[in-house]
Amino acid sequence: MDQVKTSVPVVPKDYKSKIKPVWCPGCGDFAVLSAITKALAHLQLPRESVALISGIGCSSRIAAYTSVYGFHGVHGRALALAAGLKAARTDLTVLVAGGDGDGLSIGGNHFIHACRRNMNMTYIIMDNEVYGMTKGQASPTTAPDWLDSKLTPHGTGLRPFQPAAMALTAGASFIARGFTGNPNGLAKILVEAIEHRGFSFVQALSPCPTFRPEQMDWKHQVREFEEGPTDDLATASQRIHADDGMSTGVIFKTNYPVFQPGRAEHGDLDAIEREFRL
Amino acid sequence: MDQVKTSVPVVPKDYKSKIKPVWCPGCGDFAVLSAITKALAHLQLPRESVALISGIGCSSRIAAYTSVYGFHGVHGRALALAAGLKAARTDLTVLVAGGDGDGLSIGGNHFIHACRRNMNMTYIIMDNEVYGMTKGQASPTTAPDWLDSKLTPHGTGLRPFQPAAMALTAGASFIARGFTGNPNGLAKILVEAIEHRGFSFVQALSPCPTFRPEQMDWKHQVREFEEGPTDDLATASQRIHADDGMSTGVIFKTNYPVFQPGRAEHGDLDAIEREFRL
Amino acid sequence: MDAADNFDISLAVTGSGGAGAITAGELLLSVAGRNGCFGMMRRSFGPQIRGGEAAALLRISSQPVACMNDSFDLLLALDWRNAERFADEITLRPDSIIIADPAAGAVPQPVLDMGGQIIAVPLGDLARDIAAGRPNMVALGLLTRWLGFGPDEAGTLITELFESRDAEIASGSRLAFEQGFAQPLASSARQEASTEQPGAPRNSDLPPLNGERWHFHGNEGCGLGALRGGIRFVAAYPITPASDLLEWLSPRLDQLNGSLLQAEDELASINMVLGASFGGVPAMTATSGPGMALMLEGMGLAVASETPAVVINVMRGGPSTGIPTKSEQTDLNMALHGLHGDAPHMVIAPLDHADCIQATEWAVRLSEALQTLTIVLSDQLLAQSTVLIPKPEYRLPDIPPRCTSGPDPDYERYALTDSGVSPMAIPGTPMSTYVADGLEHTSFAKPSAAAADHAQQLDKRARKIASFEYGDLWADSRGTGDTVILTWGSTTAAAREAVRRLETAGHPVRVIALRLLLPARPERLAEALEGARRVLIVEQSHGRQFEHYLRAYYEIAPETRTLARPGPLPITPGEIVESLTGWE
Amino acid sequence: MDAADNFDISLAVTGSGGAGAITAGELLLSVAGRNGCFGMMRRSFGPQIRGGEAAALLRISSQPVACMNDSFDLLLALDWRNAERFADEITLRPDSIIIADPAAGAVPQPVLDMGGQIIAVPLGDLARDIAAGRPNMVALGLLTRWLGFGPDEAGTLITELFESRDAEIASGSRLAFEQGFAQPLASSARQEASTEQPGAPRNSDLPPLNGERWHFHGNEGCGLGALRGGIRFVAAYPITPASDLLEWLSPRLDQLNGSLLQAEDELASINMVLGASFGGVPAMTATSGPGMALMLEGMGLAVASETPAVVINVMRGGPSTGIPTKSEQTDLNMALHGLHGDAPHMVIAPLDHADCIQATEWAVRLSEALQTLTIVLSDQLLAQSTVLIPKPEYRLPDIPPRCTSGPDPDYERYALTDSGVSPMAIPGTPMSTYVADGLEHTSFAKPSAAAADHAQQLDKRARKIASFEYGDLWADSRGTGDTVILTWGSTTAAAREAVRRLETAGHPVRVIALRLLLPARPERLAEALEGARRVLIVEQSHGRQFEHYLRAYYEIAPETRTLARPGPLPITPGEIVESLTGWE
Ligand SMILES: Cc1ncc(C[n+]2csc(CCOP(=O)(O)OP(=O)(O)O)c2C)c(N)n1
Ligand SMILES: Cc1ncc(C[n+]2csc(CCOP(=O)(O)OP(=O)(O)O)c2C)c(N)n1
Ligand code: SF4
Ligand code: SF4
Ligand SMILES: [Mg+2]
Ligand SMILES: [Mg+2]
Repeated sequence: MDQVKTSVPVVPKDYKSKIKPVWCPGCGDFAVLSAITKALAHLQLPRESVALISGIGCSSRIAAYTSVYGFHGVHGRALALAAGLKAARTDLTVLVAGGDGDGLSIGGNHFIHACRRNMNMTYIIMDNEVYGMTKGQASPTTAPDWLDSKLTPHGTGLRPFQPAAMALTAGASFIARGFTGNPNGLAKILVEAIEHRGFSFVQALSPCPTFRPEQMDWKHQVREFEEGPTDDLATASQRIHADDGMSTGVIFKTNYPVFQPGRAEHGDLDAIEREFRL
Repeated sequence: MDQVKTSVPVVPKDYKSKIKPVWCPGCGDFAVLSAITKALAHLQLPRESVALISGIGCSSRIAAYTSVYGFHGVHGRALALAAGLKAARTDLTVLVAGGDGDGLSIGGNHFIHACRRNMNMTYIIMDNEVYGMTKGQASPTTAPDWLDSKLTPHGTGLRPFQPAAMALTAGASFIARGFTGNPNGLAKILVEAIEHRGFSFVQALSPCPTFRPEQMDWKHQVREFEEGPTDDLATASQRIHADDGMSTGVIFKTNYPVFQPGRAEHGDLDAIEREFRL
Repeated sequence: MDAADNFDISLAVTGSGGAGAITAGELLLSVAGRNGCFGMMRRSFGPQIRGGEAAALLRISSQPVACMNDSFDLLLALDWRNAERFADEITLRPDSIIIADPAAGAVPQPVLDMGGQIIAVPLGDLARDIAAGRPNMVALGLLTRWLGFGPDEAGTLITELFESRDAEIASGSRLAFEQGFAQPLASSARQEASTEQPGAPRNSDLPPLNGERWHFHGNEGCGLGALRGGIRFVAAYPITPASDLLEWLSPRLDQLNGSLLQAEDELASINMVLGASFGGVPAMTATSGPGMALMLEGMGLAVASETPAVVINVMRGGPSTGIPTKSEQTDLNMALHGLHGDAPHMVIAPLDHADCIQATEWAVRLSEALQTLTIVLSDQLLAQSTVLIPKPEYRLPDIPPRCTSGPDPDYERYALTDSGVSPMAIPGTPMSTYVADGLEHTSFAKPSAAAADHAQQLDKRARKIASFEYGDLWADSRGTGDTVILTWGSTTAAAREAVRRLETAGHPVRVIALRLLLPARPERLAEALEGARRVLIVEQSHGRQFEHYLRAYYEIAPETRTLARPGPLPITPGEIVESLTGWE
Repeated sequence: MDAADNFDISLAVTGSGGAGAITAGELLLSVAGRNGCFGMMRRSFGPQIRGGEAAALLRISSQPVACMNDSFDLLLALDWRNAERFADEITLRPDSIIIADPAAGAVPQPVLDMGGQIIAVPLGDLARDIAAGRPNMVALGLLTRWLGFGPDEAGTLITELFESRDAEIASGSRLAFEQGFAQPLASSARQEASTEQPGAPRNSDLPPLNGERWHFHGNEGCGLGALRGGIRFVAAYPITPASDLLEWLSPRLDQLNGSLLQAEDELASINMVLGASFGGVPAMTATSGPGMALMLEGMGLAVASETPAVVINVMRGGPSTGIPTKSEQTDLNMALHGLHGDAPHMVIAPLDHADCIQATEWAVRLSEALQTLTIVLSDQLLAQSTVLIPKPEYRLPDIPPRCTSGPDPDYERYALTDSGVSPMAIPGTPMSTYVADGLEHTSFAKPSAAAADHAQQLDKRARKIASFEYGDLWADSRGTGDTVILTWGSTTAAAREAVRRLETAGHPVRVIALRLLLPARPERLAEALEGARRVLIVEQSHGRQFEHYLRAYYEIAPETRTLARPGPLPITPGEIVESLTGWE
């Protein structure tokens, strides 16, 4: 695209828009926004070279709060929209962000297929183990015995998904977990994720004080993984399963082939039209 | 249901309908049909107590070829339909069958959520690594370098899903692989799967001689797993990943809590109506 | 209070997050109910997910009301933070009262612009010295008195509400209430609002004042209707504004030996519904526009496989994500025509809150009797506003239950009967096993692409719906005269009120509201339109969806006009009156 | 062959799996083309996935033809296995010829019942002694001669077809062909089929006979139109009968520096399309009924976010899975009205094979110019039948490309322009960053639930489509007279042929075929209907979807009738003629 000119902002806040977030006071999502802006500032990416794609949910509102290009699409389809964008525009840095409901419930199919497809983009699940936007229902990461949803008053009774394990099995080439209580740590992870070539998945533990007030306690439970990232699937799998889901850091990082559709083969429209001649 | 009376057929063919399959000569799906009827005969399940739910695809046509109740629904949604049926009718033996495209591409979200939900039913993916019904496109289990689809003439370039690994990570409590070249072996696996309490997943390698003629060679590649089933997730994961996808047998079997929605609480409609009174 | 004393007051209480405007409004409505009044309350919120500004919009009347009035008699602002957000929704007149705490700062310009007489009340100061006392309870006291109610009912209600949670809050709230109640305002509502007010309803064609009062929002109404109709399985995925319908149903299904399954998405919901229904259990889902869009393929399967299924769509502003928290009647097109192929089905819309119960029950019974899909079109306005009305009465005709088949060795699932309805075997029934199919099929459920099978099955699926005798519930007609308002769904209440006003002013007008949208009943409407000289179509849609539907399926009077306007603001009786009075 | 020699022959070749009926048919059509003729071929298959019975249904004419004829002059059966499956599709007359190998057994009753003169030819025996020689090639020889063509073209074509694969098959096929060619039939087509035949087309309003011949099926036509329109990204999920359109596009997009991405499902496809289009690359998907049902939510997002997107729906029999391999015009409802909310968009339908190219190109250009969704409604009949026609000529008006924005510090994505089209910034453009949204928004793309913003954005999205000048392509009108046939899509060709027949018989009739279905152009149709006394609506739908659409949006002549019939059999010119001749 010939219009791409550099106009590099220098500080994180240059990546913020003027729109005031609708988030509740204390929502973890504020820290995800700040981590993203920090990561972009660190990488000195021109605003116009970045696109942030999201679905629907409190967390998915994030796109409008940045000053990069963005698409606030429909519920659960952000990864698909992003794949189309990246397919058409390799030159852009494509980020995708949204909630645990958006990404793992309604969007579950696109999640596993995006992992498998391994296109060069970064996906952040802002995980609060609840549907915030619709006022507090259980998501696929909610514990089976969480009783505060009127929709499932006896708890879901279902074992929660482990997003990192799902990503690993489905074929993601970069997997990390961060925490909004440590926005600088999250920003560092995001920098690494964006720099990674391939599909990078970051689970950001992002408390919902409104519907999951008990998550305010996460700051006492979160710790860093003892080991650094591995490129061995079995090791990564073991680590994820041995963990309680509260350890942070980059877990897995490897070099799977990066997918980008299309290959510039020789041809032109006239030649194609000639095929129609008898 | 008070109409349930036993009328037990004694031989496998009693579980077949009079409808002639549309399948091509040599299609592996014939053997899946025969394995299912053998398993049902072995278990002596009354026809009216069994329901076979399927989606769309060559393989999904299987429902019409049995003499049990069935629903040949839409593409990719068989597991959801089956969950509704089982939720409403715990008394029925619910089987679900369909293709790799039906179950892992368009139906991927229901697959992972059905595994997680762990309702008491059996799901058979009739895996031919291709979309047969639509005349030969790549499915999520197709090798990246399969060049015979006009839709992806250079191959997909994507690492195939490992259905067993996906099921394991998503929470299935019974995972097995069978081969249509060994219908008795497959029938045995199906018996075990049906008897298992919880969500049992069986990947049936079922060649498509029409669009994947090279699969006729599978009979030389398939072998049995050396070890019997494990109930340890890490062990199962390792075995699946160490394998080339051609070993058969029951891989994983455990006792996760079985989900069944609803709990008979005390109440009646009049009492509910009284809530409307000021 | 004297029940014969006719009054009709609209008032709004606003406040920023946590100020308690909604709680005050809800209590006030209950106070009114305990005092023998009727009423209605809408809630309105700013964009913030939780803790943002909120407004309780109330109408309290000595006569049953079913819609909001055009303007407000009183606005009480607990504070002014972001209050301009509600300027759209709270229309004031020069004679309206604005109650504000001077300590909350100046009245914002958009509010001032509407006129209204400002009365300063130090709500904050009055609450300050009361432990756990809050200005919203002071406001409640003030308004209770202004409305001419005594203090006792409110005291009891406050105790009921808070005592189980926190005794200190309960007593603080009571004290704050009393502080407010002790403040006489310059004027009282009983004097201000007389029967001459244009909004005041009349006794004519309204239920009697006495007797049981029901207090519910439309989502609860639809939920109750579903249960009465026999729904015992629900699968659904949360979505505004249908979530509270689902949340209401979940524990109650448990109580009735049924169940609710939270699905991973809407594609799953609708297919789960089909599975349960195939299993013999009447089943339903509820959603809103975007969710129903995802269900259409599964809904087509219900039609083709002849599996009973009910889908409630609680409409919100569209297109796309649109305005999720506000009402609009714009999913009509999709409900009528969103299915691919020739897919005859039923579409039913409740006409007001009471009808949420009746129409939904009817929808369930029809779906079961005709073994097909029925869509119920509710909307956010019905769903999330609360009414206080006389106990509803129903006139549901007898409808046969699902026609099932016993054991039958020659069972023919899609048999070509006269009625088009074929006995359905429920799994568990010996010998009658069959495979339900979305592929075209023979009468024996065998897949078939033959022209004759296709024609016969299309015929039977259309016939069973077209030939059914729906009785009088297909529409509701009120009033007289050669001018007719044609409407549907939640705009009905505003249209009825407009008709009453016009009648009072000596202009008789009829309102015909269609409850049964599909199948269309052109002969019935032609009868109902007998003598109509002109027709005003009223709908809440920018694209005139209802008008196009009417043109497609009916013959309407030669002279027609359309009052079509999008959301988010509800269509008011005044707008309708204006459309008619300007037409000569 | 002399081009002035008018003839028009319909013939069918059937056979069981592997018998090669389709190959023989395809070669015969090419032979006809090389001999300066025109023609068309449909393929029909039994239910078996592969290797089941197949029929090649051909029409070969000295004049361009665009639809199949009512009946067949000749049926050649390579064998009779399951041949009754095609009895519906192959109507014979008492004077038709049935060629059969006596060794293949008796002619089945359903075929005998239609009449026809049986000629026994030992196809099997004639091929037996030729290595790699097969009866279908014998049949090809027989038919080539019967049609009055010389043997050379066929010989060359056989060589071209087989040589690259297998030299023995090539020479065996040639020899078998020659064996067949050596068999004179009692009569020849040139004598049988004269210009007096009702089906024979006339020179009037048809392109000239000479010049370039094009040979393609409708799916290829739509594909070419899409590429000409500028589509460079396609995301899609396979579905019958759209898969071959996608398979045709995939390598060609590669050649044009574009790409095709096979999606995991249709929900992904449509959202991928939006992503690519947001990125500045014209993008499209193709699907059929059930797939489009799944895309509707995403399509609504295209409308609300004003992202150009094209969706081709190659219609098949519905509802639900229906009859996937056969044609019907029953996704019209869904295309017009399937989106939730008020979601104005465009719907365009090609009228014949040549128009597949033009209409699709037009759709793409409109979608780009107006930054919204355009649906193209093709169908299985167009998509999977092959035509041999004169090189198509287009009359596409100039349409501006997508209006983009340069760097702009005050960029206003959804600015309220007169045209309703707002300049769109493409990612990469400095300063003009914005976030596209499906939530209602201000002109600056900020989420908003305000009534004014909603009204303004609804207005602009409607205005840009309503006020655009579409020129003459909105419909195609032919013929004269006060009787008018109103139709759309693939039934147009049959209607036009009916009009030619009626004209020949001295009954002038007009046919107006709508290419632009949304936005409706009521003023234009009123003009076009000037002088119409009565109107026959023709559509392939059981539910009369087109008729209801016409009633909803247009004023039609007072006297109207409808010829509405479902698939799977195409509507024929004869059926239309009959509807009109019976109407007095
Ligand atoms: C198709 C569709 N279904 C349902 C919804 C309603 N909905 C909006 S956001 C949401 C879930 C939000 O949860 P999550 O993605 O975890 O985000 P959070 O609000 O917790 O950040 C749902 C169910 C919708 N907008 N669209
Ligand atoms: C919504 C929808 N999309 C696409 C299709 C077309 N379709 C039918 S079957 C099929 C895939 C079949 O593959 P698989 O599930 O592997 O079954 P197989 O035919 O190989 O047994 C597809 C894409 C459809 N019927 N419905
Ligand atoms: S509801 Fe929860 S997730 Fe949503 S904004 Fe509030 S705190 Fe954040
Ligand atoms: S196409 Fe393949 S999968 Fe389908 S019936 Fe034929 S052999 Fe079986
Ligand atoms: Mg969440
Ligand atoms: Mg397959």
